[in-house]
Amino acid sequence: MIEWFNKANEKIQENKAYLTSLDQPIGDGDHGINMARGFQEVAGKLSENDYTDISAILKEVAMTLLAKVGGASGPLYGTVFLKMSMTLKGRDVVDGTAFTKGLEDALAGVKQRGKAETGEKTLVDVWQAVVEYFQAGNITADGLVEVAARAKERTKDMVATKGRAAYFKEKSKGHIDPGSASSYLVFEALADVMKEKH
Amino acid sequence: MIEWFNKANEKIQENKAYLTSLDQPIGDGDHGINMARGFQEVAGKLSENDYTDISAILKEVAMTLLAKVGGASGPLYGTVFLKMSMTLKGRDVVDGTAFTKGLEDALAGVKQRGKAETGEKTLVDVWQAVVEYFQAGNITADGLVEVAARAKERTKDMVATKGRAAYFKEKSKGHIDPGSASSYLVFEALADVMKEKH
Amino acid sequence: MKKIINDPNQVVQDMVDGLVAAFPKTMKKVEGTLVIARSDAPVSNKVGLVSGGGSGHEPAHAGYVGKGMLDAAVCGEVFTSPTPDQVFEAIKAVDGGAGVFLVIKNYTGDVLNFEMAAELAEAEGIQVEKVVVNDDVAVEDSSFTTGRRGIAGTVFVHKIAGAKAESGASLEEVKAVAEKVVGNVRSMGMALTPCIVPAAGEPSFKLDNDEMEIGIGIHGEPGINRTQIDSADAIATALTEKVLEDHDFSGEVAVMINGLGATPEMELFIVNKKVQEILADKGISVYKTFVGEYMTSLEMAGCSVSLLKLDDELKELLDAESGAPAFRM
Amino acid sequence: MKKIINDPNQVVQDMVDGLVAAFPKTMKKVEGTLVIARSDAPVSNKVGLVSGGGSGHEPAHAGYVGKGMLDAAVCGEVFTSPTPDQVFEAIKAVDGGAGVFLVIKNYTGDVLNFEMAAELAEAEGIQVEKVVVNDDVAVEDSSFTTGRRGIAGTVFVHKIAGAKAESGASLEEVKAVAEKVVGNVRSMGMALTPCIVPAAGEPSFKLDNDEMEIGIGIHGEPGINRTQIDSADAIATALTEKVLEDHDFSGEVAVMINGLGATPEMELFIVNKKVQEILADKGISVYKTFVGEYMTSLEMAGCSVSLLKLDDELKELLDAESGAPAFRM
Ligand SMILES: Nc1ncnc2c1ncn2[C@@H]1O[C@H](COP(=O)(O)OP(=O)(O)O)[C@@H](O)[C@H]1O
Ligand SMILES: Nc1ncnc2c1ncn2[C@@H]1O[C@H](COP(=O)(O)OP(=O)(O)O)[C@@H](O)[C@H]1O
Ligand SMILES: [Mg+2]
Ligand SMILES: [Mg+2]
Ligand SMILES: [Mg+2]
Ligand SMILES: [Mg+2]
Repeated sequence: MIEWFNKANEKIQENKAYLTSLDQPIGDGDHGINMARGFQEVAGKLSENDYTDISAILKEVAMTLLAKVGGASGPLYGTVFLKMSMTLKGRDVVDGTAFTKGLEDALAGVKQRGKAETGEKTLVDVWQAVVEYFQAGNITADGLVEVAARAKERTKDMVATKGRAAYFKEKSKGHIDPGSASSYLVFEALADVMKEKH
Repeated sequence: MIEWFNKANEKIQENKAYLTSLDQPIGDGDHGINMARGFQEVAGKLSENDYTDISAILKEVAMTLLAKVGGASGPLYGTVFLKMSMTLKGRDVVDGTAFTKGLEDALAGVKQRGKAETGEKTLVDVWQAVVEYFQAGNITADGLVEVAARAKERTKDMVATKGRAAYFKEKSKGHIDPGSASSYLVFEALADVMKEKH
Repeated sequence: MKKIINDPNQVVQDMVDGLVAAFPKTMKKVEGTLVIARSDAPVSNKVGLVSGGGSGHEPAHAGYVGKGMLDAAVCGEVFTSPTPDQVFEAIKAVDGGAGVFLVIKNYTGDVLNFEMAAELAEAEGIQVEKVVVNDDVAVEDSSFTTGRRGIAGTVFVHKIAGAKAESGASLEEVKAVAEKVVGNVRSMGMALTPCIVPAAGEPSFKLDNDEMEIGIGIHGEPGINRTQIDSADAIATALTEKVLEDHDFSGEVAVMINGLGATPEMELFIVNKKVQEILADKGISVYKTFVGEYMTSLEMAGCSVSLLKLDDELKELLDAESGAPAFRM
Repeated sequence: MKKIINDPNQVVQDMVDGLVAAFPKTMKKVEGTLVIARSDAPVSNKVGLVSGGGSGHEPAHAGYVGKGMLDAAVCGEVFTSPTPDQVFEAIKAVDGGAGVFLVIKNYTGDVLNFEMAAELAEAEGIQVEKVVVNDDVAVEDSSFTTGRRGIAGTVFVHKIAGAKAESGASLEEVKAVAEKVVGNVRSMGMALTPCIVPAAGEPSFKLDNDEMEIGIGIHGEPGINRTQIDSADAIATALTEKVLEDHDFSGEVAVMINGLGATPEMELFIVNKKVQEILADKGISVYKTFVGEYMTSLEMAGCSVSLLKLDDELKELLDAESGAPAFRM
C-alpha cells in the first residue's frame, strides 16, 4: 500500500505541470499544484509514521488529501480513500475480492459526493472503467494501465457538465479532463507496484 | 480691449497642445486644456454681451477665467484681470499711464495671490518683465513681444519653487514654465492689437 | 506581476495576520488555522454563521466577520476552496450550542469541502445547516449542470442571515431567511482586464486592449460574450437587463454596484447612475444602494450589478446594526 | 485606456449624479454645480465643513459627506482644483450661521481657489476659516517652496473636524482641532503603476514592469526614488520609517493603510501586518486601524501609510458617529 502512494506521488510530481496545463483551458489551472501539494504531504506522512493495518494507511492518505489538496479534487480524492479505508477495515491481508469491493465503494462514494455520473468528463470516468475491469477479473498490470488510459482519453470528447469545466460548455470538448489524468496516474502507479510484486 | 482677448483666445487655442506639452514634464499636463477652456469661454461671453466700460470687460474676463480655468492658473489669471479691472474702474479712455498702473496692480495681485516672487519659474516672471518695460516708457509692439519672449525663455534655466513644478526640484530645470508661455501669448496678442491700432 | 507581497505562497497567511492586526477588537484568528472568528466567539445560544472560500475576493469573506454578520470566515488559498478540516475548525470555533449555519458560494470545490466539514461536525454532535448561493445569472440555470455561480449577492446573504442570527433566531429561522435572500438575489458581472493569482504569476486569461467580457465569473470563468468595450451606460444596461429578466423585481430592491478590484470608484458611480435610471423607468423602487468593493477578484478591472428584492423582514435585517469592518451599518 | 465611462469629458458630472442617486437620504447635489452637500444642509448654528479638490480620489471627497463629517464636497474636474465659484456655492449651501470651515489639501490650485472663494464668502458676510493639510513626508518641508502635499491623512481631518463641528463647537474650536490633526498626521505613499486621466487618455508617467516609485503623490507627482519592486515588508518599512522619522509618534496612534485604486485589499492587509509589527517594536500603541481605499488616484496600483498621533480629544472625535457612506463608524 505504502509503495502505491509513494509511486503515485512520484508520478504526480513528475506530471505537476502537465496536470496544471490540462486545467488551464477548461478550469482554473491549479489541478497539478493542488495534487502535488497533497501527495507530497501523503508521502511525507507515510514515511514518518507506523501503521497497524492497511485501513489506517488509507485513512491517513484520505485525511491528508482532504486537508491539503483543497478545491474540488481534495474532497473527491479524500472520499475515495476514506471509503476504501472503511471497506478494508479490520483486514490484515487484502485479496482481489476485498480490493475490488474497496474500489466499488470508493466509486460509489465519489459519485455521491460529486453528484456525478459517468460521461460528465470527471475523474469518475476513470474510476468507473477501473472498477469494471476489476469486477471482470483476470487482472494484469498492463491491462489496468490500458483500461485507465483509454478511459482518460475518452474524456477528451466529452462535454463537461460538472465542476469548473462545465462553465466552458461546448468549449470543454477537445481537452482531457485534468482529474481523469491524475486518476490515471494513480492507477499507473498501482500497476507499477503490481508488476514489482510479481 | 475686446480685440485683445479675442486675439489671446486665438493664440491660446492654436497653442493648446504646446502649452500642455510644456506642463507634462514638470506638471500634470493640463495647462493648455485649462487655458483653452477658459479663453474659449471668455471669447464667447465677450461676443454675447455689451459692456459699458473697459473695467466691466476686464471683470467679465476675470470672472470667466476664475470659473472656467481651474487649477493654479485659474485664480492667478482671474486675479490679474480683476485687479486691472479695479484699477481702471470708472475710466472711459485708458491711456499709457493708466494701463501701466493696471499692469502694476495686476502684478502685485498675482504675486500676493501666488505668494511668488520673480525667479521662481512662474508666470510672475513674464508679468514682472512686462511691467518694468511699461514703467520705462517708450513702448512698442515689437519691444513688448521681445521683452515677454525673453522673460519666458529665462524661466527655462530656473528651478521651480512654486506650483506643481516645485516637486520636480532640480529636474524642473531645462523646461520652459507653462504659465510663462501662456502669459507670453497674452502679451503677444496685446502687441498684435497695438500694431493693428496704428 | 506587480504586487505588494512577500512570498507568493504566503499571501493568505500574511493577509490573515494583517487583518487580525487591523481589527483586534472585532476578530481573532483561530490558532493554527486560516480561520477568522468574531473576537467573542462562540456566542452562547446564538446560531453561528460561517462562510468563506478561496481568498482573493477581499473584503469577502473575512471583512464580514463581526457582530451582526459572520461569526467566522474560512480563508482558502487564492481562488481555491478551503479544506474540510479548516471549515470544521471554524464550525467548532463558533458553535454556541444553537447550531451553525454555513453560507456557501456555488462552486464544486466549496460545496464539497463545506459539506464534508458539515459531516465531520455532525459526527461530533454539532447541528449544521447550510445554504448555497447561486446568484450569477450569466450561467444558465439547469439542474443537470454544476449550476450558477455564487458572486457578489452572497454579501446580502451574510448581512441578512447574520442579522437574523444576531436577533436570537433558531437555526431553522436563519436558514429560512437565508433561502429567502438566495431566492431573491441576482447578479451579473463584467471585466475589462484579467487578474493574476500570486502563485501562478500570470493572468489565467487575456483580454485585448479594446475588449471586455460580459458575464464573467469572479475567478475569470467564462462569461456570455466578449465584445469591444462599450460605454458605461451600455454596460450597465446589459448587466441590469439580464438580471431583471431572471426574476420578478417589482416592488422594492436593494442595489449593489460592486467593483472587482481595480476599477476606480468613480466608474462604479457612473454605472450606478444608469442602473438607477433603468430601475426608475421600470417602476422599481430602490430602498438602499451599495457602491464599492464587496466581492473582488484580486486586481481585475470590472464590476457587477446585484439586485435583491426586499420585503419588510429583509429590509429590517438589512438595516440592522453590523460591526463587520467591511459592512458597517 | 480601459474605463467604464461614457464621455471622458463628462465623468465628473456622471459620477456626481450616480453618487447622489446612491445615497439620496444622506446627500444632495447643489443644483447647477458639482457640489455635494448633506441632505439636511445648512444645519443651523452648526459650523459647516467644506472640502473638495480635483476628482479621481474617490471616495474622497464626496463619500465623506454626511452627518458627523463633511457638510459639502466640491468636485473639480479630474485632478484639477475646483473653481472659486463652485467652492463659494458650497460655502453658501452649508452656512448655518456659525461660520464655515474649509479643509484644503496643500496644492497651489486648491489653496488659491479655496482662498478666493473664502474672500467671496467673507464679502457676503459669511465667516470662513480654513486649514491646509500637508501630511506627505515624501516632500521636503521648507518654507521657501510650495510645501508638502496633502494626501490620505486629510481624511482624518475630515473625520475629526467633522465630529467637532457636529458636537456644536465654534468655528475657532473646529479650527483648533483641525490644526491639531494636521500637526500630528503624517503619510507617505508608493505606486506600482500610473493612472490615466480620462480626458488625457494616456498615463502621465511610466513605470517599468519591475519598477515602483516610493513617495509618489496622489496625482503621480514625483516621489523620493524609483527602484526595483521590493517585498511588501520592505515597502511597508520604507514608508513607515520615513513617517516615523518626521514626527514624535510615541504614545497612541491611528493607522491608515490606504489603497490608491487598483491594489487588491489582500495586499493592503499584508502591508498592515508589517506596519503593525514595526509600531509594536517601537512601543507605539495602535488605537485604531483603517485599511481600505480612502484617498485614491484613479486606477493607480499602490498604497500609502498614514499615522495620526492621538490624545483623548482626538480619540473621542475619531470614534464619534459618522453617517458618511465612505466612513461609517
Ligand atoms: N462534481 C464532480 N464530480 C466528480 N469530479 C469532479 C467534480 N467536479 C470536479 N471534478 C474533478 O475535479 C477536477 C478539478 O480539480 P481541481 O482543479 O483540483 O479543483 P478546482 O476545480 O476546484 O480547481 C476535474 O478535472 C474533475 O475531474
Ligand atoms: N504660486 C504660484 N504663483 C504664481 N504662478 C504659479 C504658482 N503656481 C503655479 N503657477 C503658474 O501656474 C502654471 C500652472 O498652471 P496649470 O497647469 O493650469 O495649473 P495646475 O498646476 O494646478 O495644473 C505654472 O506654470 C505657473 O506659471
Ligand atoms: Mg482547478
Ligand atoms: Mg497643470
Ligand atoms: Mg481551483
Ligand atoms: Mg492641474
